[in-house]
This record gives sequence, structure tokens and C-alpha cells, in this order.
Amino acid sequence: MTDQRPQQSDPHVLDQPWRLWSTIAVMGIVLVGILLGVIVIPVVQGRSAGIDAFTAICRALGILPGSPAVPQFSDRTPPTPVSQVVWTPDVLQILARADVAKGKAKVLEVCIACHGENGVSIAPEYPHLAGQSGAAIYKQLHDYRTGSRVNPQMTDIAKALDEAVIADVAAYYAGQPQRNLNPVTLAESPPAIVQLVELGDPHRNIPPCAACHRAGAGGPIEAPVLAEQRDEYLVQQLKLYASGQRRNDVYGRMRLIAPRLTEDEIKGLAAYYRAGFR
Amino acid sequence: MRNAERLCLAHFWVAFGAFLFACVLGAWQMWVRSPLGAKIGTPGEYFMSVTAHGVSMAYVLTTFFIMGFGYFVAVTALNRPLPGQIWAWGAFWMGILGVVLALISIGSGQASVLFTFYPPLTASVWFYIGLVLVVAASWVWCVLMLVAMHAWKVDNPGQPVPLAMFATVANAVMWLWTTVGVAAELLFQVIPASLGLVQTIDVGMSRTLFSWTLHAIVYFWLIPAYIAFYTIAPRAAGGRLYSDTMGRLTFILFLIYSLPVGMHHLLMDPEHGNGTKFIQVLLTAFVAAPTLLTIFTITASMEIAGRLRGGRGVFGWIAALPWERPMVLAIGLAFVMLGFGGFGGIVNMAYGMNAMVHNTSWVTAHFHLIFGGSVVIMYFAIAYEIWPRLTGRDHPSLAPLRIQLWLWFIGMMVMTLPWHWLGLQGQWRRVANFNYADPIIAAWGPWVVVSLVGGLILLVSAILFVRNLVALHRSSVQAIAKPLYALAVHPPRRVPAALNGFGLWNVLVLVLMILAYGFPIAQFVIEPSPAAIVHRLR
Amino acid sequence: MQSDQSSAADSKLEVADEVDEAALVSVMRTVPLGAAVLAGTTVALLVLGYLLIYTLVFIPRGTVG
Amino acid sequence: MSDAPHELHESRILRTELLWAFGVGIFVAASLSMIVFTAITIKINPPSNVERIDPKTLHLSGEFAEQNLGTTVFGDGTVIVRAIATQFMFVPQCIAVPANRRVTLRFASPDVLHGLLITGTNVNTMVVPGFVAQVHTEFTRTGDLLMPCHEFCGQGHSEMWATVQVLPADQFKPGPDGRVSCAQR
Repeated sequence: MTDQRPQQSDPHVLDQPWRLWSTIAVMGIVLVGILLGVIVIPVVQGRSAGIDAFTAICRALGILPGSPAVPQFSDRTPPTPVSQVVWTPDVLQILARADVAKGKAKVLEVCIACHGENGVSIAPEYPHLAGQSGAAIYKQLHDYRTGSRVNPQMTDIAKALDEAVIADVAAYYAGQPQRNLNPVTLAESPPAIVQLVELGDPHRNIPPCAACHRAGAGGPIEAPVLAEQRDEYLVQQLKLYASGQRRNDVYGRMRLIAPRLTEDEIKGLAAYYRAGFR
Repeated sequence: MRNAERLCLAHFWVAFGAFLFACVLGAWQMWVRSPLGAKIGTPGEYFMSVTAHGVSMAYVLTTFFIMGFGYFVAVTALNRPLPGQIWAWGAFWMGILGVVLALISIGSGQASVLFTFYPPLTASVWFYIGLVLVVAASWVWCVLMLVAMHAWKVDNPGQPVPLAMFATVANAVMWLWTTVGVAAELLFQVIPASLGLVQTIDVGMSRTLFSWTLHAIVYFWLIPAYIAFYTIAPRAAGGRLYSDTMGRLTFILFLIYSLPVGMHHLLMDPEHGNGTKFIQVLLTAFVAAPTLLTIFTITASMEIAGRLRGGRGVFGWIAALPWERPMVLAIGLAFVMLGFGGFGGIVNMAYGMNAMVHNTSWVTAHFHLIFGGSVVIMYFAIAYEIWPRLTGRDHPSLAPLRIQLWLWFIGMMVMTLPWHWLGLQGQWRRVANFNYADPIIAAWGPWVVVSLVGGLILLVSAILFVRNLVALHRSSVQAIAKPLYALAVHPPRRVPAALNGFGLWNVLVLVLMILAYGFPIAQFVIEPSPAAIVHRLR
Repeated sequence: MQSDQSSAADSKLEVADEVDEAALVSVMRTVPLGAAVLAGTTVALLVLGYLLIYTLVFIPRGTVG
Repeated sequence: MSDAPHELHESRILRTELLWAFGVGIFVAASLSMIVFTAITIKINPPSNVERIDPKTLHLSGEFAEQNLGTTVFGDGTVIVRAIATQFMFVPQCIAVPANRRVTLRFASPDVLHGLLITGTNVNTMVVPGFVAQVHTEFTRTGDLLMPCHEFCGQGHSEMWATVQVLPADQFKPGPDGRVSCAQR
């Protein structure tokens, strides 16, 4: 915009040098803000907490951790993890680029005995794997390998597999179609169970099962798909979590929920998911 | 009807259509979270509704209303045809495509990440592409506003730009500045994550970039209401604008001080130091200045009108004001809600005290009172005022208009005042169903029912509003051409160049953004925060 | 671009309103008083409310830092 | 325009506006002075702690490993509470803290964005994956308080809450390893 010099035609009109005063005002305000926020307040706060001025200013800027007013606590507790699986970008890339054909070959060689060729297991104590989340299979096999989860048959089998083959097997089973595409109507399952799945029980601090276990809900990455799972297997796993024998759920979420479920709730939930509800 | 009117009406009808849809959702949410609807609706439905309510109110109602009102001001305040009408219609249809994409992806359940999207939660890519299209449409509008003002200034050298147009262009300039934040977050972080190109996201950076947009966007919504305060209300009340210069100064202060303050939305975030937060808190205190200047200047303008109609004594002018006119009634109600909402705001921004209210119903009450209350009631008043000018028909009677405005005011106050009390008790936000068996939450039950009643009153008012507009379309009363914009007590014959353009202010905004946002963003460029795994809602 | 035929929207830029100058002059003698008192008390109430809530509600809830 | 009568002079109008602007300055100074005063005297700050931690290996780390969570009282009397905010549960679900004594609460998130407040207190922070959220406070009231997650974190957000038991000094007794857990009531 051309900067038309205002003509001095009318003396009453206010015609200050806006450029100068506004710059001074705006800069003054922000510099007072910087002076107070980054220098005065942190240094004064730090002095009474025994923190020197430089550290206090660095903390106020966010260069150093901690508050400028309180000495920072440090703690070197030895790590004793529950599950070694770490969802890093390259793990997720391996899962995304897994080779289904190699997976099928390993399945026909090893897994078919119990889990079946297309993921339909042959006995109640072996879980179905058809349509299971690849990440969930990957994590369980990884936990068997590191001993975070113990099972007489699975521990040795898992130890024989390396990282790439685990991803291939997981991708293969994840690709197997689930049979019961239109689950029985909700009418059959008791409303208490549907409510537990959809709303959870806030009073007993139980989050809804669907919040984590429904695919696409944005829940934890390793949460397994429960739809069409064997009900005996679900009941068995919930009991293992309740007793604390199974401990490879990160931060013990299932170990906190399972003991709070009553006997018939466990059976109801197992039947609900057995019927194929998502 | 001529092309410009059809353009404005198209924008307004899209805006108020989305508004009515969002009001229905809002009322349903109030019912589902109350003790009366404790077991109704699943979290999936609730968060889908909250996302749709947020997107419709915050992106569709606002952007389309502001664009429509901007085109109207550009034609009537500058008294010349709108440049680039093909571009305007193109932008309109691009915005419609964006809205349809966003609402479909929300409806499919793959975009329940709320309208302020919380990475690492990531929705379907169509949700984000839809919002980008709406923002792109608004960018075209900004360019058209700048072109219109420039063309007018070339034809009228040395003349002060009419205040209404000056404010609209200030709004456009501020919007161009502020959308940089959300555009950067979407294009470089969220959309690549949603497409699966990246598996992780820097949450510290994305929250800081979104905060860049998060405050100035609420002033983008608010400025049309202030344009009505300054340029329409004084004439509607039969008075003059007390000071035109203060009007220009207010809109400039909005441009300068609404941009470098976004981090007061991150006061409780761990990823920034106290110093950078304090700087933005101090600048936020100065964001209150233009609003306080406005309430004085507009109250003085109303006082002129009241006294001209025979008001005596210190407050006699208040009763003498023509409260039967919808615009005047709206000003009064808007200022009351602005008072309550403003009080909520200065408590929110108070550095350490934000810990008392952050993410509680106090904050929900604050923005429902200011945006939902004083800004939206002014959207109603603006619509009532300019609809006759757009259609050539007039309201059959003003009574239903006043009833609608009163209902909106009463509904908003009944809904939001309990929220202040609940917020202080710790009622937190975005809860699909409360555990009313818990003693602490049980005590909130009755107040939630009171706010539900307020929500239902608001729904009735919203339906009545759309009915009033439809009634006008079918009315046979001819609209007589009345001038719209108010004259100032001292009409500006010549204003300093600084008050007639935005060159100087853009430089100051650039310096302020560097000083306020420079380090907070640079710290993530120098050393990115440890990446969080993307959680997709596919 | 030739503007289309006029309509209710095309009001002239600066159209005199029905305010007569003499009445305006007499009104302007007292004008900002009412506004100053009303707006002034409102702002004072806001500041007072802010200080009260800061000292009586926020501080007793314990320090934060 | 002839010389306008005194009342209409722009400078008179602007003088009242500048007077009002001075009032606005007092308003801004009042709100800021309370902030600066309490920041300097009783050290009121918003909780900030730019301490980066990798959310992906949080469960492998020392401080936020599973059995290290909860309240710990160290030799020199500092009370540290460590908790995890994960999708749809705080771990531990019940936290015991002493009344009227400085407590440092440290939170971390292994997955998405969370946030928390403790009802009736000034404890309020966002828990951003990638950072340790740290709040220093003193609990001035005893009793069972609610600690909900107040930031949208997924479909289970509404059911994500924990209990905070603020215990009077005599009931707050750390065990031999300095750990304090909730009294089963």
C-alpha cells in the first residue's frame, strides 16, 4: 500500500507518529514479559530453594528439567520390566512389511498342530488365531521368547523363531478371514454384559472392553482381537490374570481388571465374544 | 436477487444449517451426561457427537458466517461490486466439499478425535483433508478481502477505509497469520501419520503448533460480533459511534495481541518452561485491553443514543434505549454474557491459578459464554439486520426475534453458570457417562440437570432462530432500503497511515511471534521430543 | 465490472442519520459519564472477583509449582 | 466544516478514551501483579518440567517400571509419587499422600496424551507422551479425592480415574522400604 503522507489540513485531527509510539509500547510490553518471566521470577524463586541463578533461568526456559522453585529429585531404580516388547517405528515397519507366504510355510511346519492351518484351533485350551491382530500375536510370541509369559509348549517354540519369522506368522494369521461375519443379534447377550463391553463399570473402575479390544478404537497397539475367540480360552486367561499367574500385560491393566469381574461376568463375556461380536 | 446477495445467503444458510445440527447434538450430549441419561449412549456415539458438535460449531458455522458477512461488508461498506466473484463461488464449493468430507468421516466413526484432534490419536485422512479444504476456502476469502480494500484505496487515495471493511480485513490478516500453526501441524505431522507414511509423531511440537492457532481462531470468530458492535449497533440504537479511532485501534490490538498468546492453552503442559509460559500470560493480559476498550466505547455510543431519546441522569439512558429492536437487545445480552465469560477468562489465564480450572467445566463455561453466548447472539442479530437487505423482504414482526434472543440468553446463562461451580469442584471435560455412584460425582448430579435444562432452552431458541429466517423468506412485507453503518461522532476525514493499513502491524506481529513462539518451537526443532507411536482410528 | 442494478444492499457510504447536530452537542456534554460509571463498576467488579477467587479459593487449595 | 463546537472535538473524545485506557492499564497491572507477587513469595507456578523420557521404553525404564510406582518416602523426608497414565487406567489406581507436607507427583504416559486433576486441590497437569509431568504441591485437606483423566485419550476416557487418599500425618506411615500404599477401607 502506498504510504500517503496525511495532509495537515485539519489541526484537530490526531496525527501522532504512530510508527514510533506503537513500536515502543509493544516492544516494551513484551520485553517486560521476558524480563519478569525468564529472569526475575526464576532467580527470586531459585534463591530460597538453593538453586543458583543460571540453573533457575535454564529451568524457566525449559533447557533443564525441573521447576525453578524446587530442587529436582533424581532416582536410579534398577529396571525389572514385565514385557520386553517395545513398539518402535522399525518394529511396526517389520510388521507392516511381513511376508505372508513365509508365514504360511512356518505355520504349516509348526503351528498347524494346535492352531490349525487357518487359525481355527483344534482344542479348547488353544486360542483361535484367525483374524487376530498381528501386533498381538507378535507381542505374545515375543513375551514367550523372553520368558515374560510362560507356557509349556509355547516357550520352546517361540525361542526357535527369530524376529522376522514371528512377524510373518503374525501377518499370515491376521490375514485369515473370520468366519462369523454377522454376529448373532445383541438381543441374545444379557444387557449387563453388553453394558460391561460398551460402558464398562465406572464404579469398579473397569474401562469398557471395547475401548481397547475393538479394532480401530485407537486403543493400545498390542490389545488382542477377542471376537470369535474360544470362550474356554478367554475364561482361562482371565482367571490367570486374576490370580496374577499371567503377568505380561504392560502395567498390569488386565491384572487389575480381571479380579474385579465376577464368575458369571467372565463366562458372559467369553460367550459374548464367542458369538463373534466385535 | 443479485449475485452478491446469493453468495452471502448461500454462506449463511450453510453456516446456520450446521449450527442447528450441532445444537441438536449439544442437547443430546447434555442429556446423556446427566443423571437422567446415565446409561444411554456408548462412548463411541458420545465422542462422535462431540467431534461433530465441535467441527460444526467451530469450523463450519464460524468460517462460513464470517466469509458471508465479509462479502456483504465488502459490497456495502465499500459501495462497489465484489472483485473475483468466481473465486468466491469456487471457494464456497471447495468449503462445502471439505465440510461433507469431514462430516462423512466423523459419521463413519473413524474421526472421533474431537475438533481439536489429540495426536498421537489419529483419525482417517479424509477428516483432515476436509478441514484443510475449509481452511483453504477461507484463505481465498482473505485474499478477496485484501484485494477489495486495496482496489478501494487506489480509487480513494488518502481516504480512511470504512471501519467495517478495515475490521474485516484486520480479521482476514489475523486469520492468515494464525492458520500457519494448524496448517503446519496438519501438513507435516498429522496427515503423514494418518496416511501411514510415519509411525510416530512429536506430540510436543504438534501441541505447540496447534496452540499457535488455538487462540487467534477464537478472535477470528469474535471480530464479526465486534464489527456489529462498532458499525451497526450505534445506528440501530439511533445514536453515533463514540470514537472511530478507538474502533480502528481495537481491531489493531486484536491483530497484535491475539497471535503471540496461544500457549496459555498449554499452561499445564510439561513440555514448556515457566518463563515462556509467563511471557504469553503477560501478553494474554493485554488481549483483554481491546475488549475493555470496546465495552467503554460501545456503552458510550449506546449512551449517546439513550440520551438522544430523552434518557436523563447517570443511568436514565439505559431505559430510554429502543430495546424492542433486536440489534439493541442483542448488544445488551451479549455484553452481560461477555462479562461473565470474560471473568472466566481472566481466571483461566492467571498463570498458576490455571491449575484450579484447566480442563474442567469452568473452561467449558468460559468459551460457551463468550463464543456460544455473546458472539453467536451477535451472529443472530447480524443475520436479523442484514437478511432484509439481502432478500428485499422484512420480518413480519419483531416479537419472535426478541423472544429467540431472550431464550438464547436465558438458556446460555442457565447452562453455563452451574458449570463454573462444577468446574471448581473438579468436574472434568468430555465425559460420556459419569459414575454417579461416586459420592463426589453424585453431588454434581442436580447441577448437571440444571445445565441440561439450559441446553434444552438453547435448542428451542436455535429452532426458533431458523424458523424466524424462514418466516422472513416467505413474508410479503417489502424491505425499505435503510442505511446500515453507523456514523462516528467525529467522522474520520483523514487517519494516519498506520490506522489505514496493516504494514506496520504485520511487522510488529512478526517480531512478537518470534519473541513469544520462537524458542518454544525451536526447542523441538533443535531436539525433537521422544516420538510417540501413532494410534490410528481406522 | 459494471455493478448490477441497485438493491437494498447498496446503501450509500455515508448517509446522514436522523441524529440532529444540536441535540448531539448537548448530549455530548455528559455522554461518557454514564458509560464510564457502568463500565467502570463492571471492570472493578471483575478485578475484585478475580482477586477474591485468587486468595479465597485458589491459595487455600495448596501451593502448585 | 466550520470550527466544530468544543464537545465534538476529537481530542476531547480521545482524552476520555485515554483516561479509560489508563483504567485498562490498572486492570492489567492488577491481574498481573497478583500473579507475580504469589510467584515470588509463595512460589506459585504452573507445573512445568521439560524432562524428556521415551514413552516407548517407559515400562523398561527404572523409575516408571511397574513395581516402582506409587508413593515413596525417601531418607531425607521427600515424598515422591510416581504413577503411569495409560489407556484407560492410572497405575496405581489408588495413591496415598500425606496432608500438609510437600509432595512431588511425577506422571508419564506410555501411549497417548492424558491429563489429570485431583478434585479440590491445585494438582493439575497434562501428561504428554515423551515428557515426565511433575507437580509439586501440598495437600491441605484430608479424605478420599478423585483423580480423573481430564484429556480425551480414546473410547475409555470417561472411565479413567484413580483415587487419592490424603492421610493425616499419624496415618501416613511408610513401610521399611519407604513405600506407602492406600489403606484398604
